[in-house]
Amino acid sequence: MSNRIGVYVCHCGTNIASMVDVKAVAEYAATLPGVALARDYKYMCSDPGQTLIQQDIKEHKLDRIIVSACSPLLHEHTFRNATKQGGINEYFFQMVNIREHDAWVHTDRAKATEKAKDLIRAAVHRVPFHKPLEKKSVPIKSDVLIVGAGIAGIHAALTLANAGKKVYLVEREPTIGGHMAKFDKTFPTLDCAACILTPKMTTVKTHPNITMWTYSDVVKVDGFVGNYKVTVRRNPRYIIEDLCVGCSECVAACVFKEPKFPDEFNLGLGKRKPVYLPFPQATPLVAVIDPETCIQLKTGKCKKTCVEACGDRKAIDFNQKAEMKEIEVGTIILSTGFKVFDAKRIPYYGYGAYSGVYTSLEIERLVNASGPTGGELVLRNGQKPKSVAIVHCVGSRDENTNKYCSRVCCMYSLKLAHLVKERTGADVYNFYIDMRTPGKGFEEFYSKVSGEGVHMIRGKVADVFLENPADKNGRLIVQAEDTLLNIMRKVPVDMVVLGVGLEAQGDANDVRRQFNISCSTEGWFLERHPKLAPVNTFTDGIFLAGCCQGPKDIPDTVAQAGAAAAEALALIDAGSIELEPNTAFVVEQECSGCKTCIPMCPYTAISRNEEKKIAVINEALCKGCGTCVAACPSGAIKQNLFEDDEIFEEINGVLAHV
Amino acid sequence: MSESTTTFEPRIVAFFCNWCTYTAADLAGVSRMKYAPNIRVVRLMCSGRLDPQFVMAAFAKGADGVLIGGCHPGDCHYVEGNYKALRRVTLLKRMLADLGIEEDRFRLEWISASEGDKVKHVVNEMVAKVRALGPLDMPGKHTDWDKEMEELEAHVNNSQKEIPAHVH
Amino acid sequence: MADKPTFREEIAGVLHASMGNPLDVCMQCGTCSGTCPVASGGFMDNSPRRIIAMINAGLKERVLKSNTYWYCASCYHCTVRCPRGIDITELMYGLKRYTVWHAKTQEGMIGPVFSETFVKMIVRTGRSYEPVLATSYLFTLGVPEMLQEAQTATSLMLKGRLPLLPARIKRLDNFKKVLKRIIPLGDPDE
Amino acid sequence: MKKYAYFPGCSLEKMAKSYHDSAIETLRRLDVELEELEDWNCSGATAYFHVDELLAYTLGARNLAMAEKQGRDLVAPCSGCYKNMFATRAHLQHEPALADHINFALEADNLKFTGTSAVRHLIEVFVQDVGLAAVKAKVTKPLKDLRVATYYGCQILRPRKDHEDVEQAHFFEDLMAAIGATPVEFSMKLRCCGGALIITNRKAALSLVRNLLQSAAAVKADVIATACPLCQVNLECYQKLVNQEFGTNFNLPVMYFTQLIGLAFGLPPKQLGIGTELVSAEPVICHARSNQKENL
Amino acid sequence: MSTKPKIGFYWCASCGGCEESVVDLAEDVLMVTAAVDIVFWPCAMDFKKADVEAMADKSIVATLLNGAIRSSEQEEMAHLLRRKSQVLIAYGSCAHTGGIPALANQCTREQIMKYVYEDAPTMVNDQKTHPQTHFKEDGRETELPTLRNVVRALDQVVDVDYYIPGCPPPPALLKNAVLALLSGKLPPKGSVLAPNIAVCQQCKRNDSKPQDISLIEFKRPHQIIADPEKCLLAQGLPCLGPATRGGCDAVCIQGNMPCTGCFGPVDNVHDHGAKILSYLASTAAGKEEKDITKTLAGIPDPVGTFYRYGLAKCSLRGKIHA
Repeated sequence: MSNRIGVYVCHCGTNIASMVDVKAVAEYAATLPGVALARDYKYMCSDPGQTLIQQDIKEHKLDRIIVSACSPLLHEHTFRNATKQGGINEYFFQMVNIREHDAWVHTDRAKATEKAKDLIRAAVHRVPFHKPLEKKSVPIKSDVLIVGAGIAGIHAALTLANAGKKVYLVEREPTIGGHMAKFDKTFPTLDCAACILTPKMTTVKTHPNITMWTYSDVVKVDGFVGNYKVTVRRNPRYIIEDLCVGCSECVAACVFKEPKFPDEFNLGLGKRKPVYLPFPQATPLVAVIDPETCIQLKTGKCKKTCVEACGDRKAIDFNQKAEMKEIEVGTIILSTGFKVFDAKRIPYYGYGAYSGVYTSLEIERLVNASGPTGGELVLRNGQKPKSVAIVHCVGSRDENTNKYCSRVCCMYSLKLAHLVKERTGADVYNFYIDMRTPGKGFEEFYSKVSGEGVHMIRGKVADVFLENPADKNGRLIVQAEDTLLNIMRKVPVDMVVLGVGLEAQGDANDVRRQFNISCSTEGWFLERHPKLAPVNTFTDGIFLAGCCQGPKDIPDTVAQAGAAAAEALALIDAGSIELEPNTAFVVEQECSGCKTCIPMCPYTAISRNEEKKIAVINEALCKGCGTCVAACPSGAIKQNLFEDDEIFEEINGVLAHV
Repeated sequence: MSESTTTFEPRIVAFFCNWCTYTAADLAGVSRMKYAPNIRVVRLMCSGRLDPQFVMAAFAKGADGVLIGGCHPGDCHYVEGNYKALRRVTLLKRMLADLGIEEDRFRLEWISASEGDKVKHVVNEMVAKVRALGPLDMPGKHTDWDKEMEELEAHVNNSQKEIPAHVH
Repeated sequence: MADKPTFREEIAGVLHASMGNPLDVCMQCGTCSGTCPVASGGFMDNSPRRIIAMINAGLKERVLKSNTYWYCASCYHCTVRCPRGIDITELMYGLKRYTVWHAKTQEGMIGPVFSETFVKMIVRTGRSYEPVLATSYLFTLGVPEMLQEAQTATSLMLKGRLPLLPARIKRLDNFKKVLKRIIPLGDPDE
Repeated sequence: MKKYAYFPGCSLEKMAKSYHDSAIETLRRLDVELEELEDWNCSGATAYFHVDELLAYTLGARNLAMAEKQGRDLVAPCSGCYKNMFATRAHLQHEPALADHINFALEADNLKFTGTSAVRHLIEVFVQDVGLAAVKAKVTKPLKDLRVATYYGCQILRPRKDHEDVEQAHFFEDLMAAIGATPVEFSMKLRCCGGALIITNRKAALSLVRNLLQSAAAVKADVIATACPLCQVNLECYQKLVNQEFGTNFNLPVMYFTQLIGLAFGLPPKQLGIGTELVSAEPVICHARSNQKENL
Repeated sequence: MSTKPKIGFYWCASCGGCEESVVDLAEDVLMVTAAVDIVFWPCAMDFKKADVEAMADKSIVATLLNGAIRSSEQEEMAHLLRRKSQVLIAYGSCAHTGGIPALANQCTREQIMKYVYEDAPTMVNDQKTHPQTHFKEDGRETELPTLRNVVRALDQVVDVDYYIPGCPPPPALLKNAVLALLSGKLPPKGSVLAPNIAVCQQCKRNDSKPQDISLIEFKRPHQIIADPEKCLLAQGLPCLGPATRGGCDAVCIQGNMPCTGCFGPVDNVHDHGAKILSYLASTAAGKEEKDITKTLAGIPDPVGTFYRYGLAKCSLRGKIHA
C-alpha cells in the first residue's frame, strides 16, 4: 500500500532531545516503508510546529501524520487538529509518546533512542490502517436533574435556575436542607446555619424554574449524555402537597396526644407523632404521615381526628399511592451528601452503652434553638454538664474504620467546644491527634477558641469508661496519653462528644451503578481528575457536588456546587457535545448471532436484532472500551481507532527490527 | 549462554489501559522516575480490549515478555472491563504454560493512575526476571525449525528440468 | 543496601511475625499507651508510643535502656486498636529478642532471666515445670516477693496444685533433634 | 461423638487440673471426646517469643503436625497455648518458606505441618461447635441469679482471630446465660490480668488484678468465670497478695467456665475439681444447691 | 486421449477420513468422474510418484491434498504436486490447519520416537532399536522418509490456492468446489471454500441461548446428558460453534455433541485457539481470581481444546522446549 507518511520528532526543548538522539530517530524514520518525510523540530506543539505539519501535508501530499513527542493524553487533540487543518482526516494521525514513556524515565541515551525508533516504527506500521472517522456529536437537552437537596444541591439548583434552565431537584427526605439544616452555628464565622440556609430553601420552593420533589427516589436512569431518561418515584406522604398549608393542626389533632416516636430529624433525641412536620422551617412546609406508626394506615381503624382538623382543606389522603415520574434531562448533578460515622463501631468509646456519650451531630441538635431541648445543652438526665470531653477523629484516620481524614471534624469540634463553653461554662477538653485548620479564618478560630480556656490535649482517646462501673448514667473517665506532656490523662467528665467522621452514603454503591459512575475505595463518588476535572465524572454529562465526592466543609461544598452547575451550563449552552469516535460496530455479514458480546457491555449498548438474528451496537451508548471486540469469537465486531489490524500492526512494528 | 545473557536485552511488549496504567506510566515520567528501557507500551482504551491473540502475536513476533496493565478491580473506567481481562488472562496463563512459555514472561498488574512508582517497580522486576530467563526469540526458533525444508524444496524444483507439455 | 542498617531497620528485621504495618507509619497518637493497662498504670518508663518514636529517631541506647517491653503483658490490646495497623505487641517481642541476643538486658530485670530459664527448661524437657521455674528466678526477686512467692507456693502445694516431679515428653531425643535443626543451641543439657 | 485432639498444656497437669477434669466431664455429657494429643510439647507460652521466634513456631508446629497425624482439630483450654498455636498456624500458612524451614526440622521427628488441623479454644468448642442450644438442653440445675462476671482475658480474642468483633464479644455471656446464670456488665472483661508479668513484674501484675477484681466486685459479681488457667491462677491465687498489697479485702471466687457448666449439669463438685481453690468456691456451690432445693 | 480437466488427490499425514468424504459424494461421484479425469489418487487407483514426475508442470488442473505434512516424503510430494498443479487445494483440517496430527507439536520428535519405540506400554524393544532412514544390505541401499521437527499445515510447506475445511469436509463443500473449478468461477486465491461466518449462524439451537450465560462451571460431554433442544454452551459444554467457521450445518451439535472447531477460524481471526480462549473466558463468571480459576478449571486441557485441529497454525506453532 503506497501511503505517504510524515513523521515528526519533537525535541520538546531539551526534555526529549537530551535523552533521545532526535536527529538519528528522524533519519531512521525516513528509511521506513511508506514514510515520505521525517523531520525533527524543537517544539512540535508550538504554532510554527503545527503549521509545519499543515504545509507538509499540502506540499508533500502526506496522507498520514505521526508526531512523536509527549503523551497523547496531553497533545493528541492539538496535533489531530493540525492534521485536520492540513486538509486530511484528523484520525489519519498517530501520536508516539517518547517523553513521559521514554526520555523522562530512562538514563541510557542509546537505549532510549532505540526505544524511540521502535515506538515510531510501530506507528508507521499502524497508520496505513487508519480510517477516516468523524467525531460524533450529540445534542444536549437543556433540563437538568439534581439528586439530593442539601446545601450542594440547593446551590447548584438555584445557579442553574437563575441561568434560566429547568431543574428537577429530587430529595428523598420529606424536606430539603440536608445536614446543614440540622446544624446550629457554622464555623469559622459562627453565623447560624438556619439564617443563611432557610432563605435559599424558600427560593428553591418558589423558583419558577425548579421542580422540587421531596420524599422521592430516582429509580431508573437510561440514556447518555445529552438525553438521559430518568424515572423518579414520589413516595406517598399521605398528604396532598398542593392542598397542605403547613398549619400543623392535623398534628395537634392526632389521636396520639403526646409525641411518642423517635424523631428522625433530631436523631431520636426528641419525639414526634405519626403525622408531623420535620422541623419548623421544613421545605416544603407540608406534613408527612409515617405509615409505620399511623393507626389508620396500619389498622384502618382510627378516629381520623387529623382529617377533621384539616377540614375542607382536604389535604389528607390515606389512599395516596407512590407516583412514577418520567423525565428527560441532558445533564445530571449528583449531590447526595454523606452519612456520619456510626460511633457504635468503636465500642470502647461507649456510645449507645453510656448515656453520657453523644455524637457531634446530636450536640448540634441539642444546642440548636429549634432542637429537642430548645437549645438547652443538657444531659439525658436534664442537668447541665460541668465538664465535657470532645473526641476528635472518631472513625477517621484509623485503619480499623476509615483511613482518611474527614476534614471538618477538627473545625466543628472547636466550634462545639466554643458553643458548649458559651452555653454551659463547663470545662471542655478537646482530645486531638493533629489540629487541622487549613482554611480561611480557620487557624484564627482555633486560637480564638483556645483563648476561651478550652483544654487542648494532644492524644487520641484510647478508652472511655464509667467512673463507677455500677452506674451507667454516671460520670465517665476519658483516658488518653497526653503525648506532649508525656503522661497518662484520665479525665472525669459528665459528657463525652464524639467527633464522628464523614462516610459515603450507605447506598452510594447502588447510586453509583444506577448512574454508571465509579466510586473510590472508600465509597466516595470518583471525580474524573482529582485536580483538572474535580466535578466531572468519567460518565459525560454527570457531575458531582458536595460531600458525595469526599468530605468537605460548607464553603467548599457551595463552591463545588457552583462549579458543577457551571460545567452543566457549559454543556447545555454548547447545545451539543462531540464524542471520540472510538466506538465499536458490528460487521453484519460476519456476525453469527452467538450473543457472546451482549453481556460484555456494561452500558447495555449491545442488543440483538431478532429478525436478522445478529448483534447491533447502539453507537450513542457505546463508550468504546472494546471489551466486546476482544470477546467476539469471529472478529465481527470492530473498534474504531483500535481495530485488530491496527493493533496487530503496532505489535509487528514495535518488534520488527532484529 | 552466560555470554548471551550479559548482552541480552529483553524486549517486553506492554498493553496498558488508557485510564489507569497508561496514565500511571505518564505519571512515572512526569515524576522523572527511572526504570528499565526494555518495555514498549501499546495503548488500549481498557484492559478488557486485550484480545489474547495480541499476546500470542507479541510472543510470536519476538517479544521476550508481555505485560498487561489495567485499573484495580472495582475501579475500571468501563465498570468491569478489568474483570473480563482477568478471566482471559487467567486462562491464557495456563495455556501459555502448557505451550512452554515460562510464567515470568507473562504478567498482569493492576496499576491505578496514581501509582507511577508501581509502574517503575513492576517493569524493573519483570525485566530482571525475563533477563534471567534469557531470550524467547520465537521468530528465530521458527526459522531454525524450517531450515530442514530448504534441501527438499530445491531438490524437487531444480533436479527435474522443466517438462514441457508437448512431450505427451 | 551496602551501608549499615539503621536501628529501625534492625528492629524491622526481627519482626517476622508482625503482619502489621512498618513502624514509620506511626502518627504518635498515643492510642497504644492509652490502651496499655501497664503503661496507663504508670509502670513503664517510656510509653509504647515513645518507644516507637525513639526507634524511628534511631535512639538505640535509650531504647535498650528502657524497661517498656519487659513490662509488656502481651495482651495485644494496643495491636487491635492501633489506628495505623502497627503490630505493637510483636514489636515488644522483637525488642525483647533483640536485647536478649545482643546481651543488652538490664541488671535486676527478672524478665530476661525468667524467659531464658523457661526456654532452657523446655528445650531440656519439652514441658514446663513450675517449681524449677520458681527456684531459677527466686534469687532474682527481692526478699518480700520471695516470701510472697513461697507463701503462695506452699498453699498451692497443700491444695495439690503443684507438681512434685518435672514432666518430660516421650520422644525427647527427636524433640531435641528438631530444635537443633532450627538453631544450634549447643547441647541444651549443659 | 465428635472428637478433638486435645492439648492440655503444662499447667493443666497439676496447677489447673480442675479445669482439665471439668472440661472432660462436661464435654462427655455433650458427646464430645477430647483425645489427648500424643506426646505434646509446651507450645512456647509468651516467654518463648521473647527469646526466639523460630523456636516458638517450631514448638507450635510440632503439636499441630501431631494433631494432623491424628486427623483432628486441635483444642487448647489455655488462651496462651491457643494463641501461640493459632498464630503459628496462621503464620506458617502465610509464609510457605518458613513452613518449609520448620518442616525440615520436624522431619527429625517424622512429622510434617500442612495446616489441615484447625486450632480451637476450648470455649469455642462449647459456643460454636457444640452450640448453646445443646448446652442448654443438658442443664438440670440452672444457676439461677448467680451473678457471673465473664472474664475473656486477652488471647482468646486478640490479636484478631476469626471472631466476632474483638472489641465487643458476648459469646461468653451467652454461654453463661445458657446455663441459667446472670452475666453482669463486667466492663473490664477484655482487659488484661497481667498473667505474663506476675513473676517478672509483680507490682504491675497485681495492680491489673486489682482493677479487674474491683470492677467485678463493683457490679456485685458472685463469681468470676475464666477460660484460661493463667488468668485463673492470677485472679484467684494472688487475690490474697492483692489484698496485702493494696489493703483491699476481696474474696471473690474465680472458677473455670467448665466448672460452672458442670454444676449446672448437676455434676458433683468433686468431679469438677472444686475444692482445690485458695478462695473458696463454697458460696457458688451453696447457690447451686439452693437452686436445686427450689427446683425440688 | 481425454480432454477433461485433470484432477489429483493425495493423502499425507491424515486418517483417511478425507478420502472417505470423497466417496461420500455418493451418486455425485459419478457427476465428478464424468466431468473430470482423475490422474492421481494413490488410495483408489494405481499411480506411482514416477507417473506424476512424468507429467508436464501445471498439467493437473487441481490437486486436492489432504493430511498434514510430517515426513520428508509428504513434503516432497507436496512440492511435486504443487509443481504439477495449476490449483493446489488443502483439503480437510489436517492440510488446512494441521489437524489432529499437529497436536504432536506439543512434543519433540525425539520424545515421540522414544515413546513409540521404547516407552509405549505395548512396545517390547529391549535393544531400543529405532527406525533408520538409511538402510544398506549386500549392495542394496534404500532411503526411508524422515520425521520432520514439527507437523506443518500444507501452506507452511508450499503455496496453497484454496482451502476446503473440515474433519472431514462435508461432501457439499467438495461438490461446490469442483463445480467452481469446472465453471472457472473461482474466488480470490487463498480463500477458504466455506462460508465466512461462524457455526452458530447455522445452529438450530441458537435461539435457545440466553443472552447472558455467566458460567460458573464448565462441563465435559461425558458428565451430562445434554438437553437436545438447548444451546450446549448454555448447558456448560465448551461448544466452539461461536468461534468456528460454519458450512457444516452444525452436524455435531445436531448429534448433541459440542462443536470442536474442525473448520478452523473465520477470516478475521488470526489465531483460532487464542480467540476461542478469549470467548470462552468471556462467558465465565466470577470476579475473584480463585472463583475464576475454579470455573476455568473445567477446561482441563486448554491447548488440546483450543487447538485441537490447529496447533500447526497457532502463532507459536507448538510447544516450546527449553
